[in-house]
Amino acid sequence: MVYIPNTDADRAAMLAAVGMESVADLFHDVPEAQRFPALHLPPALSELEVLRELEALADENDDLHHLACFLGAGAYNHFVPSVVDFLLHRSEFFTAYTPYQAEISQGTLQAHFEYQSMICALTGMDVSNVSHYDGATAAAEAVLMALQVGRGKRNKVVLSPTLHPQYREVIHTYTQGMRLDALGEDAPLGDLAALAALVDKETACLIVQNPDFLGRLYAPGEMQALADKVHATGALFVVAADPISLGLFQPPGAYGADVVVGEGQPMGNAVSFGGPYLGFFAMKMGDVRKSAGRIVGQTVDLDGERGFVLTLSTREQHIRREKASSNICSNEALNALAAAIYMAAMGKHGLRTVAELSYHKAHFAVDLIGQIPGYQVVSQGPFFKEFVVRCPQPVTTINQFLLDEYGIVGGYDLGQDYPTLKDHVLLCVTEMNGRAEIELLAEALEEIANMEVTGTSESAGHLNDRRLDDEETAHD
Amino acid sequence: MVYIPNTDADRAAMLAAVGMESVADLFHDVPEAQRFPALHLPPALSELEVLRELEALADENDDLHHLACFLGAGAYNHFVPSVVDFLLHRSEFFTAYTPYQAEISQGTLQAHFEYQSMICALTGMDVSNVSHYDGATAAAEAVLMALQVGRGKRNKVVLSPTLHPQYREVIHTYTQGMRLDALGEDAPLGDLAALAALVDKETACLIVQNPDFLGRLYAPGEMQALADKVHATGALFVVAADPISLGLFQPPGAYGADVVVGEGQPMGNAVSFGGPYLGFFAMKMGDVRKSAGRIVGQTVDLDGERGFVLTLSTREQHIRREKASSNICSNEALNALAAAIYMAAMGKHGLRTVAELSYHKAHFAVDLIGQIPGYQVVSQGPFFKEFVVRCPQPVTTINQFLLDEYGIVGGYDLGQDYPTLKDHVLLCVTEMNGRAEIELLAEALEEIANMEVTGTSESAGHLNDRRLDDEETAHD
Amino acid sequence: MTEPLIYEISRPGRRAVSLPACDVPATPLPAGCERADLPLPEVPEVDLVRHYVRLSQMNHGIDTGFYPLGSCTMKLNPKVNEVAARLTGFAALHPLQPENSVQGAMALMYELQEMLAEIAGFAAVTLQPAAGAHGELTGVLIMRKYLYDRGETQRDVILVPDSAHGTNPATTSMSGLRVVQVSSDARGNVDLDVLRELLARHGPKLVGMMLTNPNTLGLFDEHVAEVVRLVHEAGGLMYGDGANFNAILGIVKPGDLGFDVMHYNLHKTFSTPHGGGGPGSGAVGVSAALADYLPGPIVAKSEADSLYRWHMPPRTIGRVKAFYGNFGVLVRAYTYLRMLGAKGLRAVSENAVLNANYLQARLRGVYPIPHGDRTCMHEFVAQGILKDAPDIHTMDIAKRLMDFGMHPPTVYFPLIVPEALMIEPTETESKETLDTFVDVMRQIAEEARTEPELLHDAPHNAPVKRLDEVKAAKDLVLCYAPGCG
Amino acid sequence: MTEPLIYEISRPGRRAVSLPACDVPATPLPAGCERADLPLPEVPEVDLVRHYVRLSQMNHGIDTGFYPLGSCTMKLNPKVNEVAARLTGFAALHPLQPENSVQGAMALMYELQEMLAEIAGFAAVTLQPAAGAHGELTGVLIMRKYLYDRGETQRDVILVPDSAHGTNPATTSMSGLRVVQVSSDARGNVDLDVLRELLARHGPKLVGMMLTNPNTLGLFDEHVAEVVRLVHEAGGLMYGDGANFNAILGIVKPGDLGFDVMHYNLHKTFSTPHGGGGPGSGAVGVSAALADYLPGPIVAKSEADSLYRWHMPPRTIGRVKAFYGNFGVLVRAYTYLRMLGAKGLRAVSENAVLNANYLQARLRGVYPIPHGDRTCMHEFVAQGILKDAPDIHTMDIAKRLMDFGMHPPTVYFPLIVPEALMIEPTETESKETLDTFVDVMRQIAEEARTEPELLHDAPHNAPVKRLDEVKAAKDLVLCYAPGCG
Ligand SMILES: Cc1ncc(COP(=O)(O)O)c(C=O)c1O
Ligand SMILES: Cc1ncc(COP(=O)(O)O)c(C=O)c1O
Repeated sequence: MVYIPNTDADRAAMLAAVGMESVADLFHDVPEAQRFPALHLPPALSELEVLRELEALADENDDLHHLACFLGAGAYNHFVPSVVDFLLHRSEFFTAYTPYQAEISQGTLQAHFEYQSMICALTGMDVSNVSHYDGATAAAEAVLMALQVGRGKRNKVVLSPTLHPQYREVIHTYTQGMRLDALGEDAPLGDLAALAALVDKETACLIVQNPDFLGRLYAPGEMQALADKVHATGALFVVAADPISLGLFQPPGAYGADVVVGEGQPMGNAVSFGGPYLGFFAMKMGDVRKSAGRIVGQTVDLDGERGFVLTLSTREQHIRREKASSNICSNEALNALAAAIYMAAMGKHGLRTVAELSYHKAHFAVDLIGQIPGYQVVSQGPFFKEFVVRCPQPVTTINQFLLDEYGIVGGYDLGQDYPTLKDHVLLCVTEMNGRAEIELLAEALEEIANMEVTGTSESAGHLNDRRLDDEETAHD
Repeated sequence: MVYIPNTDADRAAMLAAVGMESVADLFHDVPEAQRFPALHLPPALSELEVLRELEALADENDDLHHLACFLGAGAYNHFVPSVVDFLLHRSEFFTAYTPYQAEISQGTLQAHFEYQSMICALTGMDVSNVSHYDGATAAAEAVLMALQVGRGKRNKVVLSPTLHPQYREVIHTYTQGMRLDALGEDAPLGDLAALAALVDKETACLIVQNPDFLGRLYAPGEMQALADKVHATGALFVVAADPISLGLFQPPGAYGADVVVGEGQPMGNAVSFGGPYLGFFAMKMGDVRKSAGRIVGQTVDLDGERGFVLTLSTREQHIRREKASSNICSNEALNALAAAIYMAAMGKHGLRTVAELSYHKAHFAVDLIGQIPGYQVVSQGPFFKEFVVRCPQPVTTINQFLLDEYGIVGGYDLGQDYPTLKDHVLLCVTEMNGRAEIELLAEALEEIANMEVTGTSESAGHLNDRRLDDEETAHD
Repeated sequence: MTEPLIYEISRPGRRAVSLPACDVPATPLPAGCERADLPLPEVPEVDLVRHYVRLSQMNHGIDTGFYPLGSCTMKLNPKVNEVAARLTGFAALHPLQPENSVQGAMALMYELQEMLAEIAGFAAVTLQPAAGAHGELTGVLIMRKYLYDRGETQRDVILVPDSAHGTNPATTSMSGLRVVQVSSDARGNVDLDVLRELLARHGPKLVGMMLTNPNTLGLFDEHVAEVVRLVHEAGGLMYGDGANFNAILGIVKPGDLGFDVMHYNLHKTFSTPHGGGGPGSGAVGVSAALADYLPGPIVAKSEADSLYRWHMPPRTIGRVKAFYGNFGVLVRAYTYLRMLGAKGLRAVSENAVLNANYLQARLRGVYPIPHGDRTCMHEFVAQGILKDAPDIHTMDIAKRLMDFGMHPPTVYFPLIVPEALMIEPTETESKETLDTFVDVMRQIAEEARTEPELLHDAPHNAPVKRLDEVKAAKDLVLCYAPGCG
Repeated sequence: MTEPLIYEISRPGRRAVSLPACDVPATPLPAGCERADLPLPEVPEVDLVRHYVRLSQMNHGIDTGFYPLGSCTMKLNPKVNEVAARLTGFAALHPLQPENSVQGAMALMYELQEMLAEIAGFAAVTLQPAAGAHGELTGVLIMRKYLYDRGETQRDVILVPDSAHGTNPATTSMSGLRVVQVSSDARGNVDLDVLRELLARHGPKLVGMMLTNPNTLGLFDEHVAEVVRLVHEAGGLMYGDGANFNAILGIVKPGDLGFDVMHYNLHKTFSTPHGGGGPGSGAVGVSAALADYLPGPIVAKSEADSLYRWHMPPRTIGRVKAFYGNFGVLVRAYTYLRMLGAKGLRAVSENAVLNANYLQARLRGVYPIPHGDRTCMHEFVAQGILKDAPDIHTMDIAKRLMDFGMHPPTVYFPLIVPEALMIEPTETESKETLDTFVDVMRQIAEEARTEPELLHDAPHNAPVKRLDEVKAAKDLVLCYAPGCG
């Protein structure tokens, strides 16, 4: 057993010290009938063999280094500078446990304090914790926190229908059995006023996404108006945001958010087939004692030197047990470190550039695709890097064609989540897409539109455009 | 310029401190006519773009992770445990310079002291230096050292014709213009006695390879007999060895070698298209002051604690200048570290297992190939992991077929170096070749033998077999 | 040794990363949306690298020294795992790619589901939960939904031993259920009398019981079969906290003992690095009866065409996170399992338990060990209580250990043992390392008597001196000022 | 902080690596060949990792702090280079694979040859030499063979300035030629009078002159054109030691100045890490007249079919190492060059030179700087000589610098400056880092007067105290005893 250093001789000496005859004797407390079961597992492999097997498995996949990717929908193909993974891979970072013993964990603690600081800077909030499992669970924990802030007296939550469908699912999972009223998911897409109308004195929080799941960007003014309405009822205003968008656009802290959550993956973390990612969670100072997750605070050592420790632990399960604000223990510390290194590496200007490139390229793509007969760009108002296109054929058909014939990963099939958006695709463009790739996508889309059709396309869904504010446009 | 931290403001402040108007003024000593030439280079790329370009270039190559490899001939596809590159990649190791300032270079120094110790253990010698550029230059430096030991009075060197052809080339390059008599290269292949006969009082050294370039393994008894003859004339006996073979077979130190050199690449270093590799160089204590290269010695610090420093530097160019034993300055320190980590990771048993696996698999391959009509295994005596096969078609034809049709990298075309070995291939098998791969090779070879032939095969070269010791067998 | 904050080394105009020029026409930004300033730091690559390299050097990790942190299974993180997880064909997959473009990744997940189910004796496994506590939530939600679906909607009590990890009661509350605590008996087992009494009282309301076995005292419950029987008899389900699974791989399958649900801590038992607190993976296994309730999608294999497909169990509690789980962690766990095989897994537990018993035997008499008369499993709980050194507390011993390049054990947990020092050596430590630890623990016990200030002022060689945690909580500084909103 | 030797932590039977079982029939070993024992260490992965991680922490690297080591160009090693060099399609190529299976790698080498030729103004480049000194040997052998081929076989003298790096005279001797030293004038240039005199004496025997420009004093020779003219006039060739090329990228092409041969230190100028002493790459560029003499194979591009092919120059001096050069280093250099482009390269030199001049200006008056009145190039030479502190030497200042987390400058080189402190900041350091260095150097100068023992006993915070180099050379211990033959 190559991972076990001790030899038979060592074991013999140790058994003698323990006063036992054989290793099997150590397990006398285990019911005999169930003791030492056979495990039917594939035979053990050496390192050489396991790497061969894994390389073969990896090679069976079509990866984004060999494809052009226009898929986002919550996981984003942004550039990760080489320095991020290099630093992350420092043994002392990735083989450490949670920094409970602060004096020999200053590396993790200071890096996380800096993470908190940069997340605050990015979101415009007062406090950030050190991460949740992902954007979806961060959103769910925001709802749970809102319920706590509401002291159990507020039993309604309003969820925007253009909050990421998986985030909404996770909120439902987390709150099942709590007899909660979750409203808003059948409101017209993109209609902030309709959501505002649902908020009342029983509402714990309203949660919206900006840019929303369909890519639409709401102006700070609209958002502030919504915030004001929410605050008037005493509920919390929770905003889920794409952190890259915050490189360019006003932070939720500037338009009244009480909590800002989101998926931190786009900042320095590989798409990695869906995880590990990190959920970021930033809030106002006033709510911090009701919040979940680890928080690092600054302090001093015996010599008066600055140092960092985990703080406000009395909220946490290991101290407060059943009264804890959440059960979270392990979080996504290393991914938060990646995000921190990413933010520091990109810095003030780099993150903005990434956002700008994504913005301009996405708009360029819209210009091209909008000219292709058969396609209709449904997104009309401001958007960041994602937009919705109605297609002349089923999205899965198009995507398979793009993959097989052009090496392109197409967009997200919105019909899965929004019945009105059958044959609508959500496309995503980032700084990773060169102009030639975008042009190739347009070419490919044109080609398939001209081909014999197997599936059939139906009428466009009603995706509210920017002019929806005036409540007039018909909802479906 | 992303690699340059200072900004225009910084530069302005610094210029002021220097008392200059503009950066261009700093170069007033440069002849004006030649100052600030245009450089015609491709436009600068961002990190994202350069990685794309490099990945595309890398993808244009057929690499050994995606092919079965039976090619050796001085660069070997042995397994590199993951831990080696991981540790090598520690910033503090790979961004340090030569450890001239010992107190803040103990990591490099101790690791190199351990490298020396393990090389001594492997080769059975007293002293090792910290590396040469590669096996070939280590061999050339062994010849130069022998000339120095011979105090300029011995002007002959005897080179075995089955010393790696490129090593012999490098020896010729290094010694050109020294009016040296280099003998032996036209001796019958594998005939140690013929080489011994060339050694006399004017000979500085005899250099042989074991296992030799054609894979043949000479028994310690034969080698000792040769050593005795060489020593009788006062010349040095230099042995070039495959370090992996020393996991299983007697070390040159056990049969009289004065110097052992070789290519260290098989120990923990990627094949990497030919470099960086490392030449190892081990010797008797008596010759160390005539030797080239860096050597680490143990000492103590002011508190009496053990520590390590570069020592015997008075041999080296930075102290001794034109009287130095060599001009070597930078060596292959990081590759030596890789070899050290490899030796420590493999350890006493692992290195032996690697050697055994290579040995058994190579012999299995010989058994299979020997049964294919049209092929003749020319290697008859003991061999380690490489062997010679006469082919029914030109080796390049076969290799192209193997690559195109089977994803196999075939062996080395010996006709390039040995006119008598036209259509002879040197095949190499290591622990990396699974049984199925070897069987596939045999199948492929059989297939091509049955195909229409474009090139023609000629008579087998005379590769001396093991029974050559009795001098009877005809040479060509 | 302190390191300035990244903001403190920031200077206007510096950059670490080059980005491509814009190769498409620019589109004006929507009016009123642009942010005025983005107060992130500005540092060049050279300073960025130095900052994080120096910070890293202020950490203790498994790769720098012994880490006997009880309940955390700080074992070797094999480097092959890192190579595996970084293969481009794994790391560069988008989770929403078409199934037929990610069959290799799905195959890996499928095989991992199967292996985990086999090892613990369960019918089905979900890989979605991101950590142990997340797995607990998953499990408890499954238990409730299963019972509710059978019409038993009155059930809202979960029994939790007093030795339980904090996540167990916290999970219960977070699920909207009530915690009822069960005390331990003199031998560290669940007190059967108390259990019977509680079941009598809460039986009809019972959702089930959460138990880690071996428990947090490092003891295998001597009456586990009876505990399971009693809970089942009361109509409840048995939840296994698998954080201590490292003790019983190939020794016993929790499923065979009657556990209905269990989470695995892949980042503990299956050697994936802890990363300074995460990411983890809290895969959950369940009995056949509960299989339809798993969150997903999980991977199913079609017998017909041998393709892997996403499958949402029909009665699922719903997804517990976006996508499928912490795939990078799964690759590492898979790699580890494939390298060990059945024999290797059993050897893991045998050696983990032997190492712990060896340490327990050698520390007996030096520090009190409340259940030192029993055979422990992979860990045991000593106490930082020393005669003739009344002023010395567990924390002092812990901090002093740092001076010897060792991470302290888990302190003050479990709560039922005063001054607890919970010691888990793991199977990947050698006898020499254990012996060195014993020597140091003996020396510290001696110092406690002769030079107590050495302990009180410890650590002495760490990057910082002892830190003031009280001040941190009182004078909250949670953010570098110029960055805060 | 010391770390045991790997042999000292070895225990019989331990293993770090698993290897496959033998899947073919075994063949008996040849009689009498097997070795009895292989005295390598036996350690498990966990101890192996800790050993090397801890050792690494005892090193100073660019990634841990400032490294102003003159003549060594310790600039940022961008991490993208490491990603590039480890791409499987580069790292896993056998050098003897068929040409058509490695066209990507050959394209990279070809482009690198072309870029290097362009930057330095040469007609052809070989990438084969493994380091600077190896490039020197290559260059000198080319010079001689070229002259010999023209029948001038009497030529055997190489002129080397007294300021030259040790490798220059060592290379000359190693090639079997004679060194004649040329002294420097009062302004640090080659002394033209002396040069003329030596040429008069040795002209007919002259192979050429080796010169680094900027020279090791950090000065650009004010009469370089005249030096080249004189050497050429005498029938010799001009060798450029390119170790200091970092000062003149885009500023001047050595080929334009008349140099006939030059080696590039890719591991200095082109940002590939030094690895604790290597690997390097000493590519060599030559004028058109010498192109046929290059060692090879080098990469040629066929205009006909756009394929890259190995090409051995017709009058080659022969190969100087196996295969084609240190390819992994070449990938890094290529990556760097592609990221900088022409403007970037010029900015490198401008900033390297500005940084050096700034340091020189700020240290003037604190430490003597023999040629401090001149504009230096990328480095300059100060002296560790302080009034009122006669017992303080350069070495004391160097060791004291370590206490501030900085690597000392190059000491006692060049030999022509007593107590030399050769300072090369490089362009990748910020003004703040330079300012900190100045502050530290001032503080040390102050300490030298007030607390000289602080310097004599330095370093204080390094992993070890000052080491006894004399003892090391006297009581030779070059090998851990049990391992030695
Ligand atoms: C016994 C026990 N249960 C549950 C957990 C929670 O696991 P995680 O940190 O992965 O959420 C832990 C972690 O320390 C544990 O020790
Ligand atoms: C001026 C000069 N020439 C030549 C060399 C030798 O280069 P290398 O160490 O790569 O052999 C050096 C290295 O320090 C140098 O500084």
